Amino acid sequence: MSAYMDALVALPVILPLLIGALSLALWRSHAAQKLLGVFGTLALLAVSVHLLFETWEHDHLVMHMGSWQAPFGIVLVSDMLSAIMVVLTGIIGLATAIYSLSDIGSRHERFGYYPLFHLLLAGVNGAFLTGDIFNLYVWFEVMLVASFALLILGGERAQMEGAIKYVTLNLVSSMLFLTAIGLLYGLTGTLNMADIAVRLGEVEDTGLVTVIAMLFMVSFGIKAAAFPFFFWLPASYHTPKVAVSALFAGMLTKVGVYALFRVFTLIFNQDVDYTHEILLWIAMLTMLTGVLGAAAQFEFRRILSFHIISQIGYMILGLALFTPLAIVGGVFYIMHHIIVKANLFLISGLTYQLKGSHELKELGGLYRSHPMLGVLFMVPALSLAGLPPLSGFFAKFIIIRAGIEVEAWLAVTVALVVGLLTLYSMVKIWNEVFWKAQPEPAGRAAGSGAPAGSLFWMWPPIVGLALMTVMIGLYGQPIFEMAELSAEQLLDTSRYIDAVLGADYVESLQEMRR
Amino acid sequence: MIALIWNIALALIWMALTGSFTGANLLLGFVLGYLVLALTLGRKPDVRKYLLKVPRFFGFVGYFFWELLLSNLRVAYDVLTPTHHMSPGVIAMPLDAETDGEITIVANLISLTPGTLSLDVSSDKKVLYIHVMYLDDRDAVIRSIKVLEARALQVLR
Amino acid sequence: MIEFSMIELLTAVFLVAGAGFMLIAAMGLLRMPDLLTRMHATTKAGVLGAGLIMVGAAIYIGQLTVVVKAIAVVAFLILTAPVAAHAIGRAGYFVGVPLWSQTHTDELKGRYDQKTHTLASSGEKGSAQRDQGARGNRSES
Amino acid sequence: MLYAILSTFLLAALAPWVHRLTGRYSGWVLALLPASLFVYFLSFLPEVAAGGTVVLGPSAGGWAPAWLDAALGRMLWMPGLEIQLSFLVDGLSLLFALLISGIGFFIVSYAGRYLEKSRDLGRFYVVILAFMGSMLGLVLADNLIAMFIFWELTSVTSYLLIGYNHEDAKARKAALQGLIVTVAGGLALLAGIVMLALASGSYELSEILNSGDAVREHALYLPLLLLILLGAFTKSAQVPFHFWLPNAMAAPTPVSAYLHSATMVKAGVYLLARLNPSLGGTEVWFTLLALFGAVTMFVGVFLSFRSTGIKSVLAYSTVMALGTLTMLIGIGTDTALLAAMAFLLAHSLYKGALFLVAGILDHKAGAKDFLQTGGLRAALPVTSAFAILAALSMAGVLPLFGFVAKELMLESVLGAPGLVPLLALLAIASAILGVGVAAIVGIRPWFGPRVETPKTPHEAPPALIAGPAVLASLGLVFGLGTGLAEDGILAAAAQAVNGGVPVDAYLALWHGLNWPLAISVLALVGGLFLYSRWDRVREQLAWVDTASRYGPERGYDKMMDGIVGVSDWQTRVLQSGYLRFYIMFVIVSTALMVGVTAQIFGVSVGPLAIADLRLYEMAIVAIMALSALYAILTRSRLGAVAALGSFGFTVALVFVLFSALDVGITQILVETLTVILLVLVLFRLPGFLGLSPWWVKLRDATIALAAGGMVTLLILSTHSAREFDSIARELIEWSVPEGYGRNVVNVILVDFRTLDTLGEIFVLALAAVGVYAMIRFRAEDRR
Amino acid sequence: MNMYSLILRTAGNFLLPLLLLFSVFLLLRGHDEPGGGFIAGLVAAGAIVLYVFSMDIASARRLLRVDPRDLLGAGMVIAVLSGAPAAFLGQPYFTAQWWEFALPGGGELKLSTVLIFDIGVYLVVVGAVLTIILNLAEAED
Amino acid sequence: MEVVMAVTVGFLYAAALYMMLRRSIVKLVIGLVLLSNAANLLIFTAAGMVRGAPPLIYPGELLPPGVSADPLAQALILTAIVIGFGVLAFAVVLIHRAYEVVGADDMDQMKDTDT
Amino acid sequence: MFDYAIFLAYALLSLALVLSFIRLVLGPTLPDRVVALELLASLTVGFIGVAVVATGRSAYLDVALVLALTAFLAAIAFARYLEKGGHRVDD
Ligand code: NA
Ligand code: NA
Repeated sequence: MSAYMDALVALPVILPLLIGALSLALWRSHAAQKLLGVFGTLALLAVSVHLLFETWEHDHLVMHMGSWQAPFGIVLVSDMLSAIMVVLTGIIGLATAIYSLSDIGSRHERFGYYPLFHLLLAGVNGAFLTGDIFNLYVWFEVMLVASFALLILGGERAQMEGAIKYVTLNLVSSMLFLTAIGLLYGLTGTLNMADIAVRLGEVEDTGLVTVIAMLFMVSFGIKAAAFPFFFWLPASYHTPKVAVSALFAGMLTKVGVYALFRVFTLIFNQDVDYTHEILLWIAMLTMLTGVLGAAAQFEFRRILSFHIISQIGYMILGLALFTPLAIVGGVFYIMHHIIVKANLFLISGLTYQLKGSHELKELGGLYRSHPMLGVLFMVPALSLAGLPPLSGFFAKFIIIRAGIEVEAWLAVTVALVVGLLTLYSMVKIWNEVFWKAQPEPAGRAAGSGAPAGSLFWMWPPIVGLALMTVMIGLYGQPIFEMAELSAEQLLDTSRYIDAVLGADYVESLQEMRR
Repeated sequence: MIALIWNIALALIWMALTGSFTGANLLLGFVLGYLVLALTLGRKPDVRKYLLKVPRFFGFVGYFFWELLLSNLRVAYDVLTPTHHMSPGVIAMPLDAETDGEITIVANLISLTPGTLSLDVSSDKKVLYIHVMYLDDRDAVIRSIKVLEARALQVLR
Repeated sequence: MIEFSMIELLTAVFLVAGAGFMLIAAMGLLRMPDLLTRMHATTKAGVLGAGLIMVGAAIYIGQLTVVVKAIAVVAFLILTAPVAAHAIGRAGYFVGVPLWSQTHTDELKGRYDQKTHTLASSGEKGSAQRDQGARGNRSES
Repeated sequence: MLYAILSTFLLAALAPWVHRLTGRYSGWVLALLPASLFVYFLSFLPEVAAGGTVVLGPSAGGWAPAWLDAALGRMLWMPGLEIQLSFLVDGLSLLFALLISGIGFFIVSYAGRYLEKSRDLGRFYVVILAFMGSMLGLVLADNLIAMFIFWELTSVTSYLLIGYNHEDAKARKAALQGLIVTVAGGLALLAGIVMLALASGSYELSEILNSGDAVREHALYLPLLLLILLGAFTKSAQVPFHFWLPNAMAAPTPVSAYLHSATMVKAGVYLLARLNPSLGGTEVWFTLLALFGAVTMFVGVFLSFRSTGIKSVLAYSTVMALGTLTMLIGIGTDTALLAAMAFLLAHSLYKGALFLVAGILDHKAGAKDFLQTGGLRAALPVTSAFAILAALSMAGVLPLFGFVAKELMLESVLGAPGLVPLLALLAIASAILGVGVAAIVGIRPWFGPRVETPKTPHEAPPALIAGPAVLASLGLVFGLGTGLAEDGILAAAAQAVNGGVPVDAYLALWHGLNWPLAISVLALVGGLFLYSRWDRVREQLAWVDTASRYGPERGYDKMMDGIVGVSDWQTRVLQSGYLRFYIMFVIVSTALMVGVTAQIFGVSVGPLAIADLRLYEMAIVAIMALSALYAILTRSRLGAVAALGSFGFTVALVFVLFSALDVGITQILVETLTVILLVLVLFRLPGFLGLSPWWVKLRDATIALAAGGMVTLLILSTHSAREFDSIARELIEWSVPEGYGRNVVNVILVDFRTLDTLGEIFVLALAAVGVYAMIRFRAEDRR
Repeated sequence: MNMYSLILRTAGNFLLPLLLLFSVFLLLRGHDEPGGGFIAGLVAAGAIVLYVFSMDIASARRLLRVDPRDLLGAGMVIAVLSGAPAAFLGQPYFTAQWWEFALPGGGELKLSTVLIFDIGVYLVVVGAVLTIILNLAEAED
Repeated sequence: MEVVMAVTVGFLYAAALYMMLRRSIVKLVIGLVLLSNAANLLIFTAAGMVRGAPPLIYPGELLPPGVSADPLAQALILTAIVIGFGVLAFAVVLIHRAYEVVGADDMDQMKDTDT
Repeated sequence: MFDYAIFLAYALLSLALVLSFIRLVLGPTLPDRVVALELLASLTVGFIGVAVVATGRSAYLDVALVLALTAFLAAIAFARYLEKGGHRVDD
């Protein structure tokens, strides 16, 4: 691979790391941090998009960090799924960076908002790109600790309470992950995921492998906020700054989903009937408990938070059904959901700034006063509910179609019912926040005290993300093709393995057996 | 102090001259440097003081470890026998040491030697409070501690 | 017995002696009646024991770098152990850890002022009684 | 065709600006689009009337530049999923398209006047035009998924229309109800059509309609049929899903007129008719459609007759019409299909007219209830004339088109392939009540003693009257010239419903003296009789109110409450707020998943090597474990910290004794720092509390030990199952020659696996920033 | 805020340079013997922590001259950039670059991006631990 | 040795998890410390334990003498220890702050945020 | 035979370890526990010294070096805690 390609694969990780480091080094200058925030994420997006196109063209791009041949060093691997995820990070990163210009006050800036922000992106991208299981753990931790810190910026009681649960449960997840890595390393003597896949392919007694797979499932299930491990999410996601919520809602749980997709296609494909049946149940229960959790909520961001969970269920369902089309659906769903959910959170922040509350009871009258915002809300809200012709419909449609094709009736039923209940929640928000007249007395009289002009930078990201949602709805074919190629790559693991290890190594591995 | 630096410099020069940068060679260089200093500048008062200090230092180290051993044997006896023979107490000992460094070193040495443990120094740096395990004869104890202090100060001053 | 070389014999003596002193330190720690007497045991025997073992190691390996390292370990222990002992002993004394009932002299008693953190050099100046200060601390919880 | 559909959406997007530019004429200006679309659709008429079918691919534009056609064809929508914008123009779709655009013209122009003073008019145009586009897309689409997309779009746009008066809680509730019911059905429909595509092998209607036999014989036929019917029945308000429709009267009148005459609610009927060639002709199809249709017909007209609200009466009579249509399609004979098409047309015309009249009554007289009206003929001469004309058609009075349709309907019922007595009974009863309802509409407001209306009545302006006038008149025109409608479109439509085979039936004003005519006469007499005792009948039917409290609407409400209730309960149970329950959930789930899997796959531990045990190591390990034990058992906080210190030293010792020097050093340093940290923090933290009773502790200990045992099992079985050399071998070999370092661990950290180390220092840095922020925020808040 | 102990203060002043020197020693030889950026950084941080305990926080901050957060930022930037030379030479990121300089007297000095990276690690560890401990200690007062 | 360690590590997991199931936040912290150590020891054990053979190469040599312990596992553990420390530092301060804000060492008083 | 000496040293140290731990558990006061912890650190140094002899590898001394120089920090921290008034009955 050319040096240029090498750099391209590494940049989505290195760039935010460097910008984060610089932001910290320049912590006295808020202006510099803001500039770095916007232009850094812009550059990140540009690099990511470029990487996506190159990956599209070349199938797999592998970068051997430090020039150490795989599996001995750490590799970064860009396949379609990784590249897609990285681009999404860029999109959400840029959107929230711009949004932050209006949302994040100087207090947060002083206490490290921007460094944390960039390093979170770096962690997320590192997790997406790494081809090494332990390195994945490291990026998970980078991402998590960054999110811990972002979560408590503000120091309010709710934040502290939420953060304790978030931190503790995520640490449990990390420890499970570490445990699983330790066992896997003990079993295979390697850390490179492709190498692990090859070696596990040689193992005759797959039972132990499947048991270890359970640990991964739980660990990533916690990160992904799947049933019955999602508790940390509703406990915390409604507490930080909205820009932070949006970033979390968009990217964080998706890293868990990504990891599930990665290991349960590449590594743990020994007893698919068993593992993916469990995933299927997890998916269904996740969808149901998430959506039901939302039904009783009357706080904007809490509703959205519970819906993250139910939507995660759809993505896992795509993986669990394990047909090419289902995986396409899962990947499509991820793409759609990240954009939509982040946007909904951004909108909740804007309504908060306008009306000074997140409580549906205290909100109202926005359709009268800000009809444009109404339209902007409708797009992601209906998309989330899966109504055509928005992105969510196609995502749901693919999964449902895949489910029907394999006659997974129960799963299809759940998917459909959950779609309806999602609509119910979204319409509830619409009814209360937009249609209902502003109740008396108004929330906190005139917003949160921010002058109206300062809200300017909140609009472009919301508009941009809404346009993307519509665009995917109207012109989803490229997205579909990307998802299709990812599914192809995920299911044909030999492509990944050969790209990372080279065919020679795979053959020579026979000699390494004890 | 200048003399010590000179000695070290001489050791380093020795290493450079011989071209061998090992610990052993450094030690050799130091010993040779000491001898050279003794032969050449031995009559200058500050150098002389330094030259005297080195053997005193090693003498003190020997004395100190001997005391350490003794103190341990006594404690061991007390520990290993079923009954306690101690008669502990806290005493205030007037200090001859003056600077912070001297006081600290003396106090720490006292802690490491027979049956005594420095607790604290008075704020005016005049008195050291010591916990003594075998305080049968306060004056005898203080006298023996004073010996230690004096030997230490000899090396230090 | 015969296969003992001189080096090995010396090493063995130092190791066993060192370990023995450390055991004595531990026994002292367990058996001595109060904090300060326990500290007598650990501070001295601990340093001596570890020191002897280091000497044994230095003799056994016999290289200069190892000797230097072993000396450094002992030196570091000698530097740090009494400081730690002082800090703990002083703190323990001032917060009112009880002394052994047979402690017959206490010339420090009553000379520490909890408020100004000054320690008098003679008996007249101390304002707060040690026991009062201790009780003041305890009553916080 | 593509551009025709797109143009409505485009205009919808531009409508607020057009409205602002054209002011009070905006209705007329915007109505030009439906008018031109109507004309455009008419251009298909010759070919379609001749029995032709036009299928247009996604890129078949015509007048636009080819690149635009191609681009739009690619974009809309997703060839990879066989979703595309292809269109099917035949009698059925064209009939609907003409009705939608034709009535749409009147609705838009009417609304421009009717809502003149509303400041939301601009937004209203947006939605109504988008709705029109969706309806057109729905009836014209050839691609199933495209059709579904438009189907759902009508649900959403109608939601916005119903909730037009959104500050009124009732309107919001009705809108939500309509949306939930129709979308619920829509989701069933989605599953149904995917299965249909699976059964037929295609997503294109033009192909599916030709593979009816394959579908009917497919194993999935029954489930897919039920799902599709669920979609159609909810949309077309069949019993028991009829309740949402009258509530939807919360919408402004032009919306009601549009939704109930030709569009929204008829979408279900369209779907049934559309799929008849593919799904129809089976026993179950007939039974379900005929039964549900007939019952709906009767329930609708019954409820209509006992209502007094103007729009309510009309709405329930719409339910009747929808039932009738469903029943006819279910009967499926040639006559029935033709009857269905004729009735569809007739109903659209008179119902559109009547709703618009209702709007005039509201707008010009302030009347919302028939009881508020009476003797208005003089005040509203023109309106009343056309209202009466439309009511006559509704009653099925000669020579109006309603009569033609009703005759054919009755004939179909009598010729049904089964259930004739039941269907006939319901049909006759409905016919009688139907006349009664028509009488309420056609007589009550206009004749009799003058009743004071809330507002002084005024005759309506042309913009409001044009619609009723044209629509009601067309009822007369088509009645007199049945051939006009039949040859023009109805025969072609029926043929399309019949799977492309021309129907063996015809329309006529006069079929001779036969049973249907007799029934019609009976109905007229009976209906007028009932009307004459309307008030008393209503009184006697008061029990219906009580009964309907236990009807399907209550079911809907209960279900929604139930969902919220379950949600509440679930949140209390799962998301309880107790962190330790969360942790317990995770531990127990993990232990179960691991344990059960290990059991199923028979994971076992190989031979254990216990020969190399050494006493001092045992002692160290024992102290390690005991330190941990003491840390958890002690009531002393700092005792626990000290125990952690001793734990840390013994762990370090294990590392060192087993050759991990760097790790040992790091462990010692980190342990020391951890102790320092804890000591610093514990300064302000409270003591341990004995908060749990013994049985909780026992339970937790059991769980913890089970999980720990699982870990032990895993380590042991992994240890005995190891089959490969570690890649560490190469790392050691390369350390000096390639990595220029003799401490292999360090070479790994800073060279082989730099990225790990990089991430790790960033973790440390992030933690530091986080701690800094937490403490500083606190410090600032205190100030 | 110190412990008002002369002994501890004096010992702390003496041990500080010793610990710092030791940490540099651990850093520089870490590639060949136990040590390296982390361990060295932790020892250096320990040195400052000792200084905090024996003197006070303000003195520790004065001693540091820079805010620990600057160390953090600088260390991160150095660590990330240490991989950059490789990228400019057309090699994958973090490919180690070694430069050897002959020293007068036959010795040679090995400089490398690996060492630079380790220095970055060192700075980050020092900066992070100190940021945490100093702020926590300040908050406690 | 691995057998003994396996049992011990299992016990440590149990101890850690037991602590994390308590109501006291201070105990939660202790549980976290134990858990992170237990996971490190698990890696150490799973990778295989070798006495007296540190992966250090004598000057002038190319390989360590004889069979050496697994340096990779050690590097992983080292990384995990440092990460664990960072995370723990954060968690400890978080709990400290939460205690200040909530005013009780009882996790049961921190449940209002969820619903 | 030499091995027995090493074994004996290990055994004595192990016993010392156990005894120190008992004091750590018994307390009764925090300073008592801290003193026990200090001795544990010294014992660790002793173990390492014996390990140097047992394995013949001097690199172990590096661990002892670090330990000797830094382990006392914990004791200082405890002492500071006590002096600053954090001490309570339940310590
Ligand atoms: Na999320
Ligand atoms: Na590392």
